Amino acid sequence: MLIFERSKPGRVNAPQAPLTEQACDDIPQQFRRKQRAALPEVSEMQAVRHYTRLSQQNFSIDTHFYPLGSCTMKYNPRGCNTLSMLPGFLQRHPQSPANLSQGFFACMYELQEILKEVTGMQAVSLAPMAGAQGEFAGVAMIRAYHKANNDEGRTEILVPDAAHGTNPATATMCNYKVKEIPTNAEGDVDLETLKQLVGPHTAGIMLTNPSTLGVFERHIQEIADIVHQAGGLLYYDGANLNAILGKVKPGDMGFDVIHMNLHKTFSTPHGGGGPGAGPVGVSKRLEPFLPVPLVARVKDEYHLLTEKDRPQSMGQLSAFMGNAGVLLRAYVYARMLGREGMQRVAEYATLNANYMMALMARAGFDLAYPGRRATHEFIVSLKKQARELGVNAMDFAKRLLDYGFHAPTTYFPLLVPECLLIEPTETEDKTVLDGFVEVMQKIAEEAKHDPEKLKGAPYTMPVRRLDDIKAAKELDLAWNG
Amino acid sequence: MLIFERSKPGRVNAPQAPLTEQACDDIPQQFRRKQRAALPEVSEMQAVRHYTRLSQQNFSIDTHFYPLGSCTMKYNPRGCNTLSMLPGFLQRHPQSPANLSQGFFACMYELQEILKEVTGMQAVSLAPMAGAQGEFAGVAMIRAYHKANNDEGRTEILVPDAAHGTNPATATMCNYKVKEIPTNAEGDVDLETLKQLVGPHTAGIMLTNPSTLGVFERHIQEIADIVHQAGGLLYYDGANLNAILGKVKPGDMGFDVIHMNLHKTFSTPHGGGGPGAGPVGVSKRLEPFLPVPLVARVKDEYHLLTEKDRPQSMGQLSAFMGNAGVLLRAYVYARMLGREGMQRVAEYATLNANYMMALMARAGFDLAYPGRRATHEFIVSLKKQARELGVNAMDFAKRLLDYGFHAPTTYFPLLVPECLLIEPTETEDKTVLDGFVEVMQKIAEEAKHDPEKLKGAPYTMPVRRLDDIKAAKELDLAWNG
Amino acid sequence: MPFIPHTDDEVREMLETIGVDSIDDLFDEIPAGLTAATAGRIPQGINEMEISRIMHERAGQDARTLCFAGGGAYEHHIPAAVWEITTRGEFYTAYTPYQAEASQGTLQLLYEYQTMMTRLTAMDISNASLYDGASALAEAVLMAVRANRKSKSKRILVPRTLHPAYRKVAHTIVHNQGIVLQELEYDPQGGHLDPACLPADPGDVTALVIPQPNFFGVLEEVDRLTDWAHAHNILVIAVVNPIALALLTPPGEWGEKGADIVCGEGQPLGAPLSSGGPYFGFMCCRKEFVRQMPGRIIGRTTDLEGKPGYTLTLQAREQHIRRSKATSNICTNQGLLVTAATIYMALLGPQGLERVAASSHANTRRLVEKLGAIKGVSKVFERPYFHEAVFRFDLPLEDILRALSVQGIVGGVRLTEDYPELGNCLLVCATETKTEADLDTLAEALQRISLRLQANRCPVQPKMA
Amino acid sequence: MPFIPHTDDEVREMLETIGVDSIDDLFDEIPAGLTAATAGRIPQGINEMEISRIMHERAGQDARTLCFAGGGAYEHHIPAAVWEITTRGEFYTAYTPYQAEASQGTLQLLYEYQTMMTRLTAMDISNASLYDGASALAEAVLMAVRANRKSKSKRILVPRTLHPAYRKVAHTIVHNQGIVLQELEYDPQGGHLDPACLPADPGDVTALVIPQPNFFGVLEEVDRLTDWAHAHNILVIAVVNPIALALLTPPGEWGEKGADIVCGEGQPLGAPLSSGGPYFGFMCCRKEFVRQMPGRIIGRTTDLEGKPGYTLTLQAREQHIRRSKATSNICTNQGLLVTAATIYMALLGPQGLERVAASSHANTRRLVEKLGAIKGVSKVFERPYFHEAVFRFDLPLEDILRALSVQGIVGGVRLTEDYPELGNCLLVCATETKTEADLDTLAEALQRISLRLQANRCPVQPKMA
Ligand SMILES: Cc1ncc(COP(=O)(O)O)c(C=O)c1O
Ligand SMILES: Cc1ncc(COP(=O)(O)O)c(C=O)c1O
Repeated sequence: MLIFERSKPGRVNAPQAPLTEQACDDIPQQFRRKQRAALPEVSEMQAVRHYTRLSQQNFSIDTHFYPLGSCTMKYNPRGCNTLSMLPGFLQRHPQSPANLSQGFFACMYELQEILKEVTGMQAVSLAPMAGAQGEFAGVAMIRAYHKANNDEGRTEILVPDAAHGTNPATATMCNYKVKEIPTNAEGDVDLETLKQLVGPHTAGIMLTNPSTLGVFERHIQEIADIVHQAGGLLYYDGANLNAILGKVKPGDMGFDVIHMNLHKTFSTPHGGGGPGAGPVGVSKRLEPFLPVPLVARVKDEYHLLTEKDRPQSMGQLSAFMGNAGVLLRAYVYARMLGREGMQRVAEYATLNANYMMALMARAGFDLAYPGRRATHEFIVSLKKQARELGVNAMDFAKRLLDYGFHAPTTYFPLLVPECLLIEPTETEDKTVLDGFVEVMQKIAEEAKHDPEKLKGAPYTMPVRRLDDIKAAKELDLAWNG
Repeated sequence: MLIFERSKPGRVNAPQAPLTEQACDDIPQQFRRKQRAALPEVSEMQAVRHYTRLSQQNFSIDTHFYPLGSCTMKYNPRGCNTLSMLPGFLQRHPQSPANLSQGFFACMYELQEILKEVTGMQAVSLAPMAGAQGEFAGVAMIRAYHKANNDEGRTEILVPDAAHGTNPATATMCNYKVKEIPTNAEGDVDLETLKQLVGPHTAGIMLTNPSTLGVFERHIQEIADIVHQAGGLLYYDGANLNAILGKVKPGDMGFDVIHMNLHKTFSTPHGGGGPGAGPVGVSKRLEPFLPVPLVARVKDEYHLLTEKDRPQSMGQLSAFMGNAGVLLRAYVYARMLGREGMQRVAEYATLNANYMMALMARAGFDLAYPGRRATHEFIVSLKKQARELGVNAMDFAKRLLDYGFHAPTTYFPLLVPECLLIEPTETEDKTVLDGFVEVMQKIAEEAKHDPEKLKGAPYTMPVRRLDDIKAAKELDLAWNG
Repeated sequence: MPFIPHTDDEVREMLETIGVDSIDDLFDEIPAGLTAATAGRIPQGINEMEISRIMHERAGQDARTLCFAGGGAYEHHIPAAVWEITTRGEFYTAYTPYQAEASQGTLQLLYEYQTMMTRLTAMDISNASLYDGASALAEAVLMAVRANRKSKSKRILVPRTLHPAYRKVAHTIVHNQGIVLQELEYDPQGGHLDPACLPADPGDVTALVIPQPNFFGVLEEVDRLTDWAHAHNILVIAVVNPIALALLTPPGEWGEKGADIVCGEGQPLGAPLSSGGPYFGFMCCRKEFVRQMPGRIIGRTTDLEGKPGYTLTLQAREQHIRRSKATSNICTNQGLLVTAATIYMALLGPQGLERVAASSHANTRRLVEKLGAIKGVSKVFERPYFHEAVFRFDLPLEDILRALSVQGIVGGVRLTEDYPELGNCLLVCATETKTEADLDTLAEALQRISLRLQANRCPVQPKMA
Repeated sequence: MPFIPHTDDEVREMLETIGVDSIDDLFDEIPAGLTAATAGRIPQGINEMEISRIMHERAGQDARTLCFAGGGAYEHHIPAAVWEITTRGEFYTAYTPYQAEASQGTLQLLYEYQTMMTRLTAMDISNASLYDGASALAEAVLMAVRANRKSKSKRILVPRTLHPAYRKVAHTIVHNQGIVLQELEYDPQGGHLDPACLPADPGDVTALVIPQPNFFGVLEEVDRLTDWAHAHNILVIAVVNPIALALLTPPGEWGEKGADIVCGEGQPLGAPLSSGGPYFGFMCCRKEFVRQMPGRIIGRTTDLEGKPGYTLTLQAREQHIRRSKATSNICTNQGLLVTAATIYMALLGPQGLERVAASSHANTRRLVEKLGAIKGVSKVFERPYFHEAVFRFDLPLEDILRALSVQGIVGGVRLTEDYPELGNCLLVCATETKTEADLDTLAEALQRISLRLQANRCPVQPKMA
């Protein structure tokens, strides 16, 4: 039932409305709304009950194992939420003067420093509001750099075919042409093709390392050399930073610019879609182009650097300073981990993934890259099952829900047919991983004996399998009841 | 699965433990624990996930209609929680000096004043921690009063047979003998018997008005006269205050002492069993006996009155000053309602109950007191269904759960066979009440055609019907896995 | 209308269905003289925004103190997860789990709580909470009177080292039934109940109350006291701090046979100081006394299909069934606090709890050293203690505490009223929440204040000679 | 180990299963030179208690200000229920609802949100959020370029009355694609874009951006501007404040045909000020442009049994399907803020929202009167406005703001940098959260400060004659 179906005309939730009506007769009639917007008219309890019950229809980290590859669904410490929601932080206006902002600025400054250190970059801006915006900032900086060097013939960005969709989409937004680089059978970038594609048109390359295939790009240093020698820059998509946090620094690999998804590696919550934060880090030569604002410290006082201080900045990305509340959460998390804790993140995320990969292989599932180590995630292909039994990755995914596990990422990356990209994260314990593999085995059995069972799944969710095609064909995007 | 079953030896939730181990070698070995207590060893996420999922197995006001008679399950405004949990309130030590307590004391003082005014009593103490403790305080004050008057031959307390179990139990705790007074066919106290029972042994009478039968005691003034003339005092069980809040004052009815269940009428949450708060109000003559502490105001400063200031006090009921956090919630609620709002509580609670009663009668259910107005609750008897169809009140109750409604109170009061005591409260809207009656009708149909269906209910809860007899016979009160 | 969802149309329809003209008609059975109530002195209703402002201001008034008071209420770090989960609507707004099938969340949690408490105390049985530590002791006394069939005296021995408020509350609640709490003096050096001073033949005594640690923070000779009591058919009621139990011998292992009834204040397990409540009282006992236990108890059983589930059990002890013969009048308890405590214990685990206890104790030890170095301040008792200690001040305590409070410091709990014989004494506690800097803040403030008071007290007097 | 549940035994078993000796072996494919990273400058880990202390202190440093700044971020009362529900684990820790059947909570809520936004704006379609108001405008510009098939110019008219940061952000994001934002001057008396000044023949223009109210709080002639644009095949992008829409004509009803694309900052709907984020950008459009819409969209559909349900739809617009040809690169959006906004709107309802708007405006009007009475302070623009107004100060604004801040008052948003031609100007806003006393506090503080500055400025000069 929709909230609108609970609405009754004339109902007012009095405790939430200012008590007196105000005439506003100074606003001429021509500017005034003729009719009230048909928002729901419900009591406070109706709203609370409605949304509390809706919430219960979700899977989430706080209720389920959620091994969604590339998404790093790890535990979001409750302390990060509570401490970022302290009244002093919530009430601060973005334009508050610096003398009323030192507490907040201190957190932001220290977060910049932590991110610099753990990534091995020269400078960090916290401005981007998600990974994709970080990518935008990064590629726009590459563009600004070439422009500043009067090197504007560089019109292409190289992107491996395994890359996340935001990479090519971002390149386009920055007006670059996208050149795809194929992946070889072992999951590494095809170096020969790379060498052919690279050249004076190359503005840069966008790489995810470990890649979205769940393997570490072994020739990263060679790639860096090839691209750099051609005059291009290297962009690091930090979505998979969890795999190497505190162990390997993108700066050491030769990257010029990186973004980090704090809502992955730094455990800020995904919130059913967002918000996130996508800080960018850069090497020395890109520093002048960083997005503003930045937090600077002079003696023991903090202040913001804006366009005025940073004339070459690629610009401002939000009305104020990005997703501050998310940054606070990441700061709290980073301080709780500390330097040793970060390294452990990478280690145990990797341990969990390799352990699950070993179990899955034993259970008879085909690995996409059986000869390789898993990083923090790995890929299983259900091509065989699809061919032999007529059940596909989606059927497995839906059936998993019935067993109380969120499905892994399906059909991404596109390279591997019928793939499941599985990322357990470091915060899950062995029992859960064992349980998941057992259930996968059970489903594989079901697929053999009763494939229709899988096709009809899920059975225990609030709805049965939804008709996506109808949704796109008979568009119903707003209630008109 | 129990939290203990998720435990693994050696697991530590590091962010919640002080970082360093301390030797404490000054505490001699003879006093020391030999072995750690076998508490669960789980990660923070395991605990969060476990208890989040457990919570989802509950019905609650925030998720379900909960028409539990005598319990006043109304909406618990979220603002009351948020505002009572502000750091300044949570951090205050109960022994903080008065100059660091003025904010908190102000709330308590004003709450005392509000409760005095809305009940028409002379003075109020916030000390009791629940209704039953309020009852204890009240009856102990009656005892102290008679003692102060050297009138110690009064050894009996009169209690109507419809009374809540806490009434006779309380009388016993105060060393009184309990005399039961029968209820007449119309739900009023049997005046003739009362007159016979009352006498020089009578210390007082405990009355609930409206009574637990869902009717207002019409002869209350006569009862008051009878008891007072015999030298007894009148105790008002305020569990049903919601029915008359702001409309009728117990003080005006002639009561000498009352308790209020703030967790009912003042909408503090029930918390799955508590905490509550049971402030007591008294007439002039009982004022010296009030439990301590009390909050007093001198000029614009607040301070606590203790036994020293109140030598005749019946005493102290808790180590400090009762359920302060609950009192804060009630204060916030009372301020939001204001005087008009309180009256409306009684009016709409009564409207809802009478409306449901009318619907239930139309739907063919037998009312316990068909000739009477409902107060804020009313009783349906399923005696007929039990006799004719072999399904009882418990079967109806369990089946209701399957339809998404919490059951009304069953088998209380004990007077009415196969009873359902239904209290909708003022915060539910008509659609919900209509829905409930419809479902009751549906169940009545099921009872006719498929009584086994009811006997087997519920079907959709986390467990099927539980074996209470086994629970009591084969006691398993702690996990020994 | 605040929290009332009715529209005018609905009210009209509902009145029609009932068959009356107005809501007021529904009150027509109430004698006319009674319904004319007004409540003019109650302020008009305000909205959430306005009350928010008031509450923020008032909370702000009392906030940000540095607190060294304990005395039965202790400031421990509470993991954020505890109250974020505890206040979820499903826990926060549920009733007592009378419909077990629709309350498995609360019921299973309570069963887990009972298990944790039995393990912490090394007892067989735990109930699902009482109001607070003090009233729990009162219930324990009543229970002992029921349980000790060999004793007819209703005489309970209570050492003066027990929390004074506990003694008062117990008296308030039990004295009407002719139960006598007989106080036992403490050893002035040790600050404990000296077992050597116990009578060889105590006569008919129902129970002995043993606090551990006692109100002064001092550790009692629990083994010897327990054995002495049992030797004389006296039941032992232990009053313990649950955090301390992470380090100290659990009452179930005191002496030869262990304590019979255990109770205490649950606050240290996840409840904020919150001006003294809501907290919760816990109570555990030996198996043979389970039917004398007051309060709710949850049992594990099975459903129609044999699946395990949880339900209220042994309700025949309770007021709603047994009425005037119930073990107690308690009905509403402190369920939500138990929810917090259960989550707290799960989050801390055995090792975490032990570290909290040890770290609190270590901080207090450091504080003892620092304060001991101040002139005019001396530690009073010499026996082993846990995380709390008594100091005597040469200067007037009231002035010192007032001066501290002006700096936002709550210096401790004053003992003068309840223990006049001790003189100017203060009970001081530093839990794991205190840093070295905090300890120094208190020590330095005391030093400064002492010097100032000293100076004021003996104004430089013109030398006569 | 913080947030890592592994016991030593488990690690051993797992390594055995994998067939390696140590965790380090799992990193053996990484070139050796790379794995030697250290991060020595990152502080050691601390526990929740310790970071709590730090955060409480820092939050305390910036707390308890009285804020009259608006300028795109407004302090409204947020019902307690909003964030208590929004931060429930099931909303807070869920991912983007890719598995629709396991995400009906989020999906239905988003569908309700979309419905609310279409009703508030009187548009056909809403997406499920963008990052913030400024970046939403950038996306709207890109969308207009895609949608306006009749225009080839990529020329967008942007009045200078639009929020300066929005102009900057839009430029940052769109300029690489050769899109030009051409600024239009405002009327210096009215503080608005005067429709009379628009060219009769603007040439090939892709879109006109119309803010309502504009950055100065002034109301634009939205009907005439919209009709002018449409007459020249120019798409209209409305930038609106959602709270203002409770009072003002919704963009879907501007002029003859209504705006084409609507976007804005969602913060006023339930998001705390929170230093500028996370907020959310909303975007609505006419039905015919739905396939040009960036960001996620939720559709209602049915399941295998015909029961209604909700799912992500039109994903072919998005980067994960369309890659380099997507309508935008956006992936993660601001879902949790939309959750809060949806609950906020449900709790307020149409009448509540109207009262918030009206009461904010009434407060600002009162403030305008009070400030207008101060010497050296004058209101700058004369046209109708909504809940925000520009004041010019005779004295140096910087000094005034500094003096206010020392008293914990955030006086407003300085316009000097972005509008140097206006001189010493401040944008001031008083929402419904301000009491009469608050308004007086500001007015009196300004009065006092002015007098003092005045005095300092003209030190009593010794009269020469
Ligand atoms: C590999 C990769 N790159 C980029 C992104 C985009 O990040 P965001 O969703 O924060 O915009 C993601 C996240 O989904 C990702 O997995
Ligand atoms: C009529 C009546 N009296 C007394 C009580 C006891 O109140 P409490 O549960 O707060 O102790 C109740 C509550 O259950 C009740 O309904």
